[in-house]
Amino acid sequence: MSTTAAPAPGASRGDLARLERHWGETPSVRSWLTTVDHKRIGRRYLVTAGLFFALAGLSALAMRTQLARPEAGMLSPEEYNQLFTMHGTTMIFLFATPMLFGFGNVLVPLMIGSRDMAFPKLNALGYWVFLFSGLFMWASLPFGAAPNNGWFAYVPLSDEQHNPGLHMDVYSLGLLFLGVATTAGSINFIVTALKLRAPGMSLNRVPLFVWAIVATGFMVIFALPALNVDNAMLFLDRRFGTHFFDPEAGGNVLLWQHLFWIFGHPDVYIIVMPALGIVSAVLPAFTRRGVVGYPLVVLAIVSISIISFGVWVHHMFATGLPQLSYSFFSAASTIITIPSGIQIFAWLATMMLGRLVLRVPLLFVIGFIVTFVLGGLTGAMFALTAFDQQVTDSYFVVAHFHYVLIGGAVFPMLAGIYFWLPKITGRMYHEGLGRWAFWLVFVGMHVTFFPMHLYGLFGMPRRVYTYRSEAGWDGWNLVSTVGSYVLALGLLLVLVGVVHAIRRGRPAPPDPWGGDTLDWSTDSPPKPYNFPVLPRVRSLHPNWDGPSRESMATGAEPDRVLADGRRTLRTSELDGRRERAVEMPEPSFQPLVLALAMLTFFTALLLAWYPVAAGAAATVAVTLAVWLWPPRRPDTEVGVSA
Amino acid sequence: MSTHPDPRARLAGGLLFWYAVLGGAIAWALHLLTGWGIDELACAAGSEAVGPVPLRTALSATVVLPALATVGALLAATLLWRRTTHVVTDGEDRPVGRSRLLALVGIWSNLLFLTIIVLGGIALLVLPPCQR
Amino acid sequence: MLGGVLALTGCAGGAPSALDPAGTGAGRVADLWWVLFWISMAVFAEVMVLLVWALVFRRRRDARVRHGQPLRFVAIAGAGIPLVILVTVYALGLRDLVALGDGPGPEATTIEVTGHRWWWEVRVPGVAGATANELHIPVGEKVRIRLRTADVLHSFWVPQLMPKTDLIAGEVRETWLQTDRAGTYRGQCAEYCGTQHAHMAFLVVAEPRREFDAWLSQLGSPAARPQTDAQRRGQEAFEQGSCAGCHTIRGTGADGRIGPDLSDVGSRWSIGAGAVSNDGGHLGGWIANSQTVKPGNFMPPQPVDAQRLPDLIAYLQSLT
Amino acid sequence: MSGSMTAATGTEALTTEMPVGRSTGWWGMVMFVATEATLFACLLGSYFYLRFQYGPTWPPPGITEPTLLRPLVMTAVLLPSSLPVIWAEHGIRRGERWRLRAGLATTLVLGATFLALQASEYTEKLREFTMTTNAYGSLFYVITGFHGLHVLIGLTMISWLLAASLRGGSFGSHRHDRVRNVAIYWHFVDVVWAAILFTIYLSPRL
Amino acid sequence: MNRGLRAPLALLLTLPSLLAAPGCARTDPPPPPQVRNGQPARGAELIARYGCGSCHTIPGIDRAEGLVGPPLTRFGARSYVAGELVNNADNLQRWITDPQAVEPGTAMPNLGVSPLDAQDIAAYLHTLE
Repeated sequence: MSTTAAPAPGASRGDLARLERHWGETPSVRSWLTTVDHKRIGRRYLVTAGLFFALAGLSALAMRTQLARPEAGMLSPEEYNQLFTMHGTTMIFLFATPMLFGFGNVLVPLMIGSRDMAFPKLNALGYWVFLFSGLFMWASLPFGAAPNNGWFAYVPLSDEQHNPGLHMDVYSLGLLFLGVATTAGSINFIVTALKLRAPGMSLNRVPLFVWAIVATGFMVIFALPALNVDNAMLFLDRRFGTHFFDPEAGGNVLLWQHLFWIFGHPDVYIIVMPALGIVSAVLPAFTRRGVVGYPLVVLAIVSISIISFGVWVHHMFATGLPQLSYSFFSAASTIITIPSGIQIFAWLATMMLGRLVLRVPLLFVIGFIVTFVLGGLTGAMFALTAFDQQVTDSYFVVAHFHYVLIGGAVFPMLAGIYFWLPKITGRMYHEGLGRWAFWLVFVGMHVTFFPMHLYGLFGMPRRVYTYRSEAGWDGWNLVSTVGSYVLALGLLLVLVGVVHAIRRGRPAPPDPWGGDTLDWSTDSPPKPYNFPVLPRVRSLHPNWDGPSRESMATGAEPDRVLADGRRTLRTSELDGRRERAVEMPEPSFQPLVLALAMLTFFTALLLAWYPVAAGAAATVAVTLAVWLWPPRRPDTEVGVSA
Repeated sequence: MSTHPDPRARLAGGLLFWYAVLGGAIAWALHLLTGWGIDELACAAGSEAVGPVPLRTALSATVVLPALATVGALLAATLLWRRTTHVVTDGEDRPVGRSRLLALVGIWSNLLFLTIIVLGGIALLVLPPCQR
Repeated sequence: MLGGVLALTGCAGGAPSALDPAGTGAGRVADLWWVLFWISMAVFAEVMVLLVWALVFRRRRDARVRHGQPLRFVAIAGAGIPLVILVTVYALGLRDLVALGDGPGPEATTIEVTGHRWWWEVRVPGVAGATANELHIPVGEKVRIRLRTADVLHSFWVPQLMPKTDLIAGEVRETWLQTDRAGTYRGQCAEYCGTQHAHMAFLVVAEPRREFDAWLSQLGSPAARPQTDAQRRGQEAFEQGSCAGCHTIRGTGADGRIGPDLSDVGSRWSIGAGAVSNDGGHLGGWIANSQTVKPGNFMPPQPVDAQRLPDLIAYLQSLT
Repeated sequence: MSGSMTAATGTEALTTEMPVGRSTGWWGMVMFVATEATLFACLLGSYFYLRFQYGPTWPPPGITEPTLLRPLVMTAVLLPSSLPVIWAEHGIRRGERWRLRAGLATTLVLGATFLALQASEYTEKLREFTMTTNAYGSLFYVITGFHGLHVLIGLTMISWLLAASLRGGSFGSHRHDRVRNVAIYWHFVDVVWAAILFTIYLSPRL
Repeated sequence: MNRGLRAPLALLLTLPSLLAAPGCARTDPPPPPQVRNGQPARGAELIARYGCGSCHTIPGIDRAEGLVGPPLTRFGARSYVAGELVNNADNLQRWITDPQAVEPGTAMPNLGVSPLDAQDIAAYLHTLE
């Protein structure tokens, strides 16, 4: 285990004081509401997404309890239907993506050697919007008006005629609202990674996690509009009587499914991709070597993010479209397995050629490999139309996507939590607690979801609030329910571990694991300005590379300190050549005000207070105008020339 | 090797570079959208033809043309790979490494996309276009 | 994993298991499944061996960092071998897709199934009557099933006979069933369709052609006449009460088209599309207030005279 | 010819990044436009999906084919409105603030004219069919209306820019990021109109 | 670290058998009792089988939430059956077997419950204190 300390800052005492003055934030309510610091925002993302995870998890426990026995009466069908819809919607939209955006927010600037994201105020806006849209959706549950149509909300069941009430209005408006946050966050990640990399970090030196986040950003940019168009049409159909999905007036119900899955399948990778990036980030520290086959892993990330746009119809294999058109998608769905296979074997090779240090993050990575491979294998089966038609919409598919999403996203997230806890909080976690948590989560997960493959094959459809004993599914369901409690207990232990670390943990050194990326080259937790001296990167593993580390130490070129003002360096997109220093914005109330105005807008739309909605829209416009109003300055571009 | 290509050549080189990296992806996207769109919509309209062209011929075109474009991109990527094989990276100023990385990505991804298009073509051989 | 295999092969405990296929379509898919299953197990075993090997032989406390990019292993194990497997599997899948598309000829028996929230209406072209949640097919023949929906999306799934086909609003879909094994096969709606999606099951009864023809002729003929006084009173109550507004009983004054045709209700396997078994107690409770039996269904509670309830039960049970 | 071929396929040309110094704001706007363009692509894709599933007569019976005169006039107003923006942007790069103001004002007038024409078209069309008549009506009004909303947003941006430019010290020959970004957005709004013109007004005649 | 692994590994190895167990576990109902004291457990099963729950709300029976007849909550503490018979085992059994005979015109149908079954059902209902 490496115990290297952060390099001695190459900045003078005076520089440090000036950096502290420009970037430092004193704890206060005002600072809490106005901060634009990517680390604070990232932490909030993590905590808030964790809360939504708990809510969605408790919904799942309630459902599993109901299904423990046949014909149980604990939940009414209406309650069950709202719970499974909120479970899915929350896990996908309010937990998985925001959680990974939280990791991205904390880590991307640290890993690329920057002082913040490209658009820090937009970043703050993204968080507030995410928080408010999540509250917007969950606030409907106490009123019995929560979405109740499954997370993919197929029409015509979700239209006004078949589903009166506010349920699906909450869904469509909530997701449109949340879309603002996801889009803003994605653009921010892309631009940050393209323009704010430390000098010398050409594309072949970009950490895999950053590649993954950028690929995710691009997927969001091109996938989310389909969902937004879909939801806008649904809302118009429901509220204003348009006929996009009404077959009796020239509409088509399959249009919803096409648009939904054009978003929906890339979304699976939007969730899994950054999580795989976490795996690639965790492995080098615990195998004492870089990920084997870096170019191939990059290839996998790039090609998955592209191919994922061409597999959506495999969610519609049972809708009775021409078999030939299925086959085009079947081919893509089959081949998308290959880049995933490349990544798996790259990690395996890394472990086989490295020296394993079996700490909790690596345990979770191992759990991830076992689980994700199983999920991937069943996933490849779904690419075959004939087989898909047999098991889709059964518990087999429920088993499959929980293996993919828990295996492919939750395990890496947990690995990431243990891995970066010292960096984020400055405290070490308790190893024993972590091990217990791992084994409970791992065992609980498999006991819960493995049997679902079986009773899915045995004919149990998904989304049923109860079942008859005569169908012969009872025993398996009971096993699943027992497993779900074990899983919940394990996750509770993770929470206990985090709280324990924050309260009682040993102070963490800057680099407790001997990591290879720049985030381990600075303090734990990092100073508000991240790096006293911005690094000059000379290899793929800057923290393992003498010259890169020395570039942050004494004798550094003074133009990488940039202590007069909130400034960081801008570089070229491909080669990472230095271009100029850029000014970063100060903390501001504008993001919060803008998000509140949007919340008002969407709430007013939901409740049909249209004049209020118009007022809120005007407030949005005015806030934006003020936000972007050019400061009066002498006629020079902000910052200095490189 | 000329050390300072003129701007036109650099532009052409840049375009060739991106064709090598992304050509297969774009060709496949076109293949998928046209192939799927023509098949689903023509069959939904109950017709086995697109205008004067028989459906199967139209669909063959959506397979063959993108496949050829992908082969082209594959060749371009191979060229890029070869052009970056023996260049010594002098560390600071000429990070050929990232071009080489993208060349490798190009070769592999073009191969993947070619495979997908060819598999779609095989389906076209065995399935009647409108069979459900 | 071994336990899982054992569980898969043997005892699904009377479940309508896709791995206990009785039909041509499901049989194909079950065969495909076993191929996929063994391939998956082999791949999984390979990954596990490599993982365990690394865990056993590579756990050393040794902080020295290693470099180097051996691409060949990753390329062969991660891309080359999977490519061969996947192309094979894709070809197999294509073969079975062709087989599933090889439906019945134009002269084959056709049965029309319409999905409703939350029951299945079954009709046969050219036959006057209708029944619900139960369809018969002749053994050994390919039978065309024509699928429509009256409201939202549903999915027609008989795991032991044939993979799913969705019922799409505004469209007609077709699938087919074929089995060589006489018997009853449970099916269930597989596309979420609202409150009572859980209780939307049906039965497929495969029987020899002669019995199938008998079923057809019964489907076309009037319902059984009441025999006892109680049954006669029941029929009267049915026709004069609100029942007739929604339900049909062939050969009587009841000709409502909203709910299922009840001409053969006494012989059905369940009430409420698999919600409860079909016997006097459940029937009585269903008539008087079905909302507690299958909450959210579209039949309102019926204010039937207390004396008439036993009569209605007797009458409906006599309709076989 | 062969010389330039060799040059273009040489290592140097293939591997040199042309440093153009794009700002973070430029990338942000381009990404935003990319996601907006996808939005329109989905809308127009939906149009064709519904149109080809509908059957041989399109627009549906009872609705006449859209006339071309007014949309072509609208096109003639909107597409050239990008030129003053380009001219204004080039002007401010040279520090000529008057060109920025004049160019933006011209575009503002052209854009407002476009919206006025669209409003007059709506008053006419609404007598024939509305958003709730059938799916065609829904598509027509939602797609053109959504584009009209974008024009309105673009005009708001341009007015905002114009207002800012009336004050000294907002923009200059070395400070024009915001001008460039608004210009990108406006060009996008124009280009999308061309796609809409083709989809809504020209494609039913094909 | 080895020690840390052992227990979970054991857990992992027992996992498959845990998973394999429930598939085959389908028990048949016990043979009808010969003893002539009502058997509440069997009674509960019979209540579900005869569909009593479609009309009555009965604690302890799945999906017995009927609102057609009176709720049978705390039935064991009630005084009368059908408003006319004293609530004891024999009367309850009589009522369940043939309600129309006890009170002609009642909405409760004769479900053909055998006296033996009725005895067990009554036994269950009397456990509801």
